Amino acid sequence: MPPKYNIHTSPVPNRFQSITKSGVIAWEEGCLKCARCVKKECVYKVYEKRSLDTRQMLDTLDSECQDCFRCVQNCPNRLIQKGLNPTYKVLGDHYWTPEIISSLWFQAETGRIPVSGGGYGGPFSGPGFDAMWTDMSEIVRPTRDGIHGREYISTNVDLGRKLMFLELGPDGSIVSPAPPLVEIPLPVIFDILPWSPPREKINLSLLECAQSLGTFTVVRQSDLTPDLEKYLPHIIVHVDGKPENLPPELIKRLRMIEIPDSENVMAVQAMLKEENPQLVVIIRMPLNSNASERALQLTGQGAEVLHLYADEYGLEEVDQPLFIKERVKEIHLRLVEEGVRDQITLIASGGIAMAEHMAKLIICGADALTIDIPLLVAMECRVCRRCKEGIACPVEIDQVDPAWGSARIRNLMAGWHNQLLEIMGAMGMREVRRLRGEMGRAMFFEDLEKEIFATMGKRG
Amino acid sequence: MKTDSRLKRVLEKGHFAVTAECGPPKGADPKVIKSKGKILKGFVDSVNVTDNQTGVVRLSSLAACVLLKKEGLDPVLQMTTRDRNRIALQSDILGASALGIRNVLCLSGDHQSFGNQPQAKGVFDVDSVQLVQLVRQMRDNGVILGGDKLSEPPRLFIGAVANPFADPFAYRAIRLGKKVAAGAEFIQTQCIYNLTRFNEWMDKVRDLGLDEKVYILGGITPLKSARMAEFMSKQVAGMDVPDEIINRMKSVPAREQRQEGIKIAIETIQALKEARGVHGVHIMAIEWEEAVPQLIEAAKLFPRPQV
Amino acid sequence: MPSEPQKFDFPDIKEVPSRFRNALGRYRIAINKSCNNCGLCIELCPYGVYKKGAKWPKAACDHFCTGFTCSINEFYCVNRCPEKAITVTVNPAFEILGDRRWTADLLASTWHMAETGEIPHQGLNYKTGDSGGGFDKLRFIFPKENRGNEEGFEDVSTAIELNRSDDSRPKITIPVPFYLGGMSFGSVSIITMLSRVRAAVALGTFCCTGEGGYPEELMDYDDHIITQVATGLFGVREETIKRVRIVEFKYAQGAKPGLGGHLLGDKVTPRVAQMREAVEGSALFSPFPFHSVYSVEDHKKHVDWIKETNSKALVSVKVSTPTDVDMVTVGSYYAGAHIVQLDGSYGGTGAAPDIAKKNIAMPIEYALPKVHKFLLAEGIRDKITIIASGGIRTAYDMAKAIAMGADGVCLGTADLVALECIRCHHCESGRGCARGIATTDEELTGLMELEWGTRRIINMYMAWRHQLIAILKKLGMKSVTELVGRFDVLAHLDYIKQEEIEGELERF
Amino acid sequence: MDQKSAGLNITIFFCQQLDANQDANRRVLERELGSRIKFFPLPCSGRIEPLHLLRALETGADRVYLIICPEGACRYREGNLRARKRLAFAQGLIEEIGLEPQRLELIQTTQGDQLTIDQRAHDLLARKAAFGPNPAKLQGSRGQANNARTLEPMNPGTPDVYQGVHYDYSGKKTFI
Amino acid sequence: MITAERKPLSEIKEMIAPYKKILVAGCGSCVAECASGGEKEVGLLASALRMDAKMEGRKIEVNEITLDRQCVYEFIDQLTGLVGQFDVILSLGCGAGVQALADVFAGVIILPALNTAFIGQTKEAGLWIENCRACGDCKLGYFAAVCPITRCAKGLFNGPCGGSKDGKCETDPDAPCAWQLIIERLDKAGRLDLLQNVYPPADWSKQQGKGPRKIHREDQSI
Repeated sequence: MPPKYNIHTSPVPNRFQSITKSGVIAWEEGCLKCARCVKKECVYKVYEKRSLDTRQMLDTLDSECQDCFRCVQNCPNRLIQKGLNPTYKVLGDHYWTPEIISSLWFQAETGRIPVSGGGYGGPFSGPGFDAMWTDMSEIVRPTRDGIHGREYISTNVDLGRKLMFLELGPDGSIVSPAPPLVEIPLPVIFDILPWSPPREKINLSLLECAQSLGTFTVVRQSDLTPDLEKYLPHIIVHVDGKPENLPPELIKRLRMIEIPDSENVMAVQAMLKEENPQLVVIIRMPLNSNASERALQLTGQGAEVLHLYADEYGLEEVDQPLFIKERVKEIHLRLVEEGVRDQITLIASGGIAMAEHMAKLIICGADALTIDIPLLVAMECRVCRRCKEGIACPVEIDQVDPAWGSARIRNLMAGWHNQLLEIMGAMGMREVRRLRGEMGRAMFFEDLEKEIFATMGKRG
Repeated sequence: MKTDSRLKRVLEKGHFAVTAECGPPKGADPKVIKSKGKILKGFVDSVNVTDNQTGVVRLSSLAACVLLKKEGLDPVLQMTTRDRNRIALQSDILGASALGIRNVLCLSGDHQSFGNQPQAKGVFDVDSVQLVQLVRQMRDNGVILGGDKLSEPPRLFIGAVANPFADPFAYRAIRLGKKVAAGAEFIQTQCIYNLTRFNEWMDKVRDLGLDEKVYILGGITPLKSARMAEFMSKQVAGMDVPDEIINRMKSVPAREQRQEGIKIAIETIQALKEARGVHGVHIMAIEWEEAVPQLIEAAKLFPRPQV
Repeated sequence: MPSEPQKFDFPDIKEVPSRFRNALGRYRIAINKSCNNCGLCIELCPYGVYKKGAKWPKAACDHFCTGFTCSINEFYCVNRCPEKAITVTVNPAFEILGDRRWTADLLASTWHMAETGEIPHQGLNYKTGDSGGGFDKLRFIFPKENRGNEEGFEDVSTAIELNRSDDSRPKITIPVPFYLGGMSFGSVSIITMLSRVRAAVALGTFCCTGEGGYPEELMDYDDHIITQVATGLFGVREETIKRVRIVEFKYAQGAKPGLGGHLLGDKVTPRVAQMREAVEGSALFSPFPFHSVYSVEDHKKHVDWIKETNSKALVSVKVSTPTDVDMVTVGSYYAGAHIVQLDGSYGGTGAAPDIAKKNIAMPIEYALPKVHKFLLAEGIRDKITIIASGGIRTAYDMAKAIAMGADGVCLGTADLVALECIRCHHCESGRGCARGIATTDEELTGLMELEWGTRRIINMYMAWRHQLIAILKKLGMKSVTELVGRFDVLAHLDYIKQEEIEGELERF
Repeated sequence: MDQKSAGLNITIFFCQQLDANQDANRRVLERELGSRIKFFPLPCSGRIEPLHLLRALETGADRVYLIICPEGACRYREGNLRARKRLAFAQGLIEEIGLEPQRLELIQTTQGDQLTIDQRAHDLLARKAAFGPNPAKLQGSRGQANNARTLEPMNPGTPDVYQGVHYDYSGKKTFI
Repeated sequence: MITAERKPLSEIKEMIAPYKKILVAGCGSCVAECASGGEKEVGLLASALRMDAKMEGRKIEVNEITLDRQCVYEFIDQLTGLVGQFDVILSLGCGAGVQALADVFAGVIILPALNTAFIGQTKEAGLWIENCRACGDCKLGYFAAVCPITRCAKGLFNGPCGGSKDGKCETDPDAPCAWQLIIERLDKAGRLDLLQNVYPPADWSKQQGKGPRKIHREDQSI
């Protein structure tokens, strides 16, 4: 039995009121102050807890209300109305939707996975990750470890190059030394943030959390400061300057390092590995139409880990971009076809906003992935990108206490981990390593539509 | 038995009674009352002395009545329930009787908010109807409220007021009946300008047979000017000055308006004399007492009968 | 064809207004202070929006208001009010009510049907939601000649047969092509449960107990109850299996396919605990799957066990929709099931992880044709009853599901909406449903009355039946059984254009 | 001197129905003026309460504007009417403490003008600075966090779950 | 319910001038209904007082609390343990609330921030009208449930007086004449006969007894 991996959670309150979908539009004038006032009968005690946050001029009525409408429907003078909160509507953007952001807030605050009653209320399908369903097991293909075995479902992944076979010397000894592998307990790494307010405290939050989870945070070489030293075992240094400038003693103490793809990237890898043979080198390369070719090439040249990145919307930074899941699928299948898939580790990033994206991207062929914006959202970011424009962060993320920040991210990761277990549990799988590339255990919108609906309405 | 109240005697004898009003001064000088009494003496059967009218502090009605009595007039003591509770009211009634006052007019009084003491606490312990009843009980049964016996009952001719012009109109005659039932013996009405309405009211009064149970004195106030007519129409509570009267006042030049006012008053008095069930007039020449003799002569109500 | 049912006496409609003081509708009416209490509005409005109030008229039923479209009528109150005291505005609540699947329109129209038993007149879309796919993009193609009049409604049969096998077990015909799905005692209140059961009795159909035991209050209705044997076996006893005419195996549920059932500790009250033979206050998990079923053969043993225990009962198997849903169905048939219930992923009334509801298993709209075609190819389609569930919200969904290959449907959420569920999605939290439907909290349970609940559900389904018959008539069908598998009467808006079809596309 | 160059702190409450793109539009000014300008979008100006206005002044605004919809255009029928009355009420209150009531000002927009929120704010900033800094504000700077929960400042029953650096990770798992 | 209005700020300021630590205590019942002493009004007054002190360069601390009801000991308990931290409690309760606080916290200075007005009815949003004087001897039965003591400016039992015009009172052209209402309603009820009764003077002893009135019910006290 492998040891159980379990992320402990504990509620971490918001510093700011969160923005919710509906708002109370209460006309106080004319209140009859009924003895049995609907406000007093609120099941959620929303009105009793009422207060005003003057930084945001936000009433707690809005963030605490669960929309049961009893007060709206029972107020004899019809003084309480509820309406759409326009601020919610403009939260985030078309991809980082208000629903995603508020779900991430909820997970970061409570450490619980979003559970709701009353069935699914969302759209039938959608673009990107929404055009895909995962499979489940039932009667003809049951699982051996259902929900109760879920603690024993492994979410560990290995990062590094794997040998396809062992080379043995004439005497039977192994001549090809196994390349270094780094094992992380869940397939998530914290990436460089695409934008953020000043990040001294933010970086500390990420590192503190990565350390407690047993995973890594990618930190730019230029952001490395002496006070981060104690986190070195959980830092992936992203070499954004000259690799020669990296102090050798630093390289020796690192477990992983990331270098941008370039013509001489293999030479840089060699140089780094010479300094520290136990170092796992990640090559960060953009997703585009050449990516599968390049991935194949780098695999052939001995690359260990490829970090395939798309933009914050999961799109390639080219004119006619493909969505990350399609390109990763293509790369994975190409490497499978060439018979080299298992030699290399693929990390994917860009547009991963929900736990389900993690599972789906792994099904499409990634071994692990990195996340960025959700980390900020865990710290109450509203994805307004004001910081990017040089405006002060409305929720003061630059001021967070690293202990608070890391606890929030930890909660979020616990939520994601548990949701990954849900998906795998339903599929009857015990290893996230086995989930990788299992496209046969998924259903794709395009295929199903073609099979079912496109033929309808025809006679016979 | 010959009563001390001249007014009562006049009415009982079936004469058309004439009373006038006398407002006490805003000061302690008795001469003002005396001179007003002198003007009116011989022209009227009784003189009403107002009780801090419109809530303005004036020389007390009781004191003024005594002064007039001394001048040989028959005063009517007006008593409002606004300023005194039942203890004070009953005590003053006894005092008035002892001082030889023989007429009392019971009314609730203008609201204190109109006068120069708007912060005063309005007493209104009893209302006008209750006051009538209370005086009647004191006089006829010799008891005060609660039933305590008086050693000597007061002797008073008991009056009340009626306003045929206030709303709700339909109820006005009923209310008069109520005052009669409470014990009122004579009634003085609000100033009459709208004869039509007054007659309507009188019809109802007659229907109820009240004209045979109580003496009704129509209120007359000669207008001094068109401005006064307008003011009374708009600003004075319970007053009904029809437009035609105002227009008539306006139609004459300013210096002739007083005369026109007198004319209107005379015409009204003539009309009242004709009306069945009207037993006299009550002339309220506000701060214009000198007009009263002229008016009474012109209305052919002079000389007053000897009773 | 089902055996000719004896003429079933459907219940009457009796108006059952909202439990709450102010029903929610699309429009709100305000009467301002200038109202002179003339009462004209009360006289004018044919929809009964206005009622006499203590002092002034009240727009007590403004959920019946047809809004601005009414302005063409001479009885339009806003124009006619002599004091111009009436204003009509869009209810701001309407923009936040509901979700993509159960839109505000659908909620309001379901409430309307539950209140009046009639099709809503307010211009609400009572046929489809806004999910952007599946049922919401499917439309009936009606032949051009109009058969939509009200004549001969009673000649159209809506009955279906539940036992289509050749075994010796009883035939069970239900006069409507649906029964009510399992909602356990614990997940919903006893009042909710009884309201559903009693409505099922009135409609001559069935209601499933769900996986929370068989409360004794239900005993009077044994003949209309399907009892559920689920993975947790909560409350399952031999005598409960013997009492009923249909026993249902629940392998999975569409809202959380591949996951077990789950009742949070808060909802495990003493009564619930006793019923489930569990400990008060502790969360209850049903495992997934049956720990004794790892193959079709194991499955058959299960079915045999039930058949042994109750020699007259039909066996239903409730499954979700994995990629190989067709194989699962065939497997169930060979294991001896009479009914296979395919539970798609949009239903579910209890708590489920969002990730499961959204992502796991395929929508019912895909699963039905897949299964239907496969069974046809296997030559066993007419030996088994296929019941679709999981996201059937309207009479139109029901008809579409049947046209896509189901014999009938199984319903749950719609009942709760009839009971004024507002779909706040908080059934699972705290004391449970704030509106007293999905709760075991005594105080909250007290928010609803049994007779009220029963009537609301009956009213809604009577309105559904009416709509179903209208659809069948327009299609020229005499029985709902003719509709099964008729893909040709359906079109998907994304793939078929109006000009490409013979007939007319259903509007909305 | 105009209000902008006078360095005044401006707070603007506004009805969000006026500018669908308010969040983007107002950024020009937020970038330029930092914490000197604060925007509080309201779902309806009827959501404003006198307390909001007072607290805005108390926490550092020199001038507070409330921008409301044109007459008769309120999405919620009478929100803007109520907003007007509430502002007047707050004005009365600050006048009583000797603060210029004009520091709170109602701006009613006119039917048909298509101004964005930043354009409106620009106009307000360009107005002559009739007042100096607000003598009643409690903090000098308003960039600072102010956690005051004004309606219920004393709630001894709420434990501070987040205390300093140490978390209690031993709490029982709260999965679903 | 009992209505009240906030005192002018100048009067409140003068009262609290000597004190530094002030607790503004609202009441969630009657005075909340008439929007003079509820949670919101507490917030507004506290905010205004803080700003005022700041403007005058005084350092004061103003805290806020709103009790469910100030006139009941069980609710006043919400203050127990808090009062000691303050120099003064500024009560936004009615007169009963202020006195109840003072009764419990003897030795603490309790100041009234409201002027208690009357017992009345919420006529419409923002309009409260007095309709009961608590005379202790209710005669509404004779007067078609319109209280002449409260609603007639002169308290006439045998009205209306001569000042009633167009259904309005002579003292206030906006105020309905109570007697007009009485007559109309008696008419509707077919009880105009009641108008002919001469009602005796009221028994004021039930209102102005000896000192504060009290009701003592044996059956209600254990």
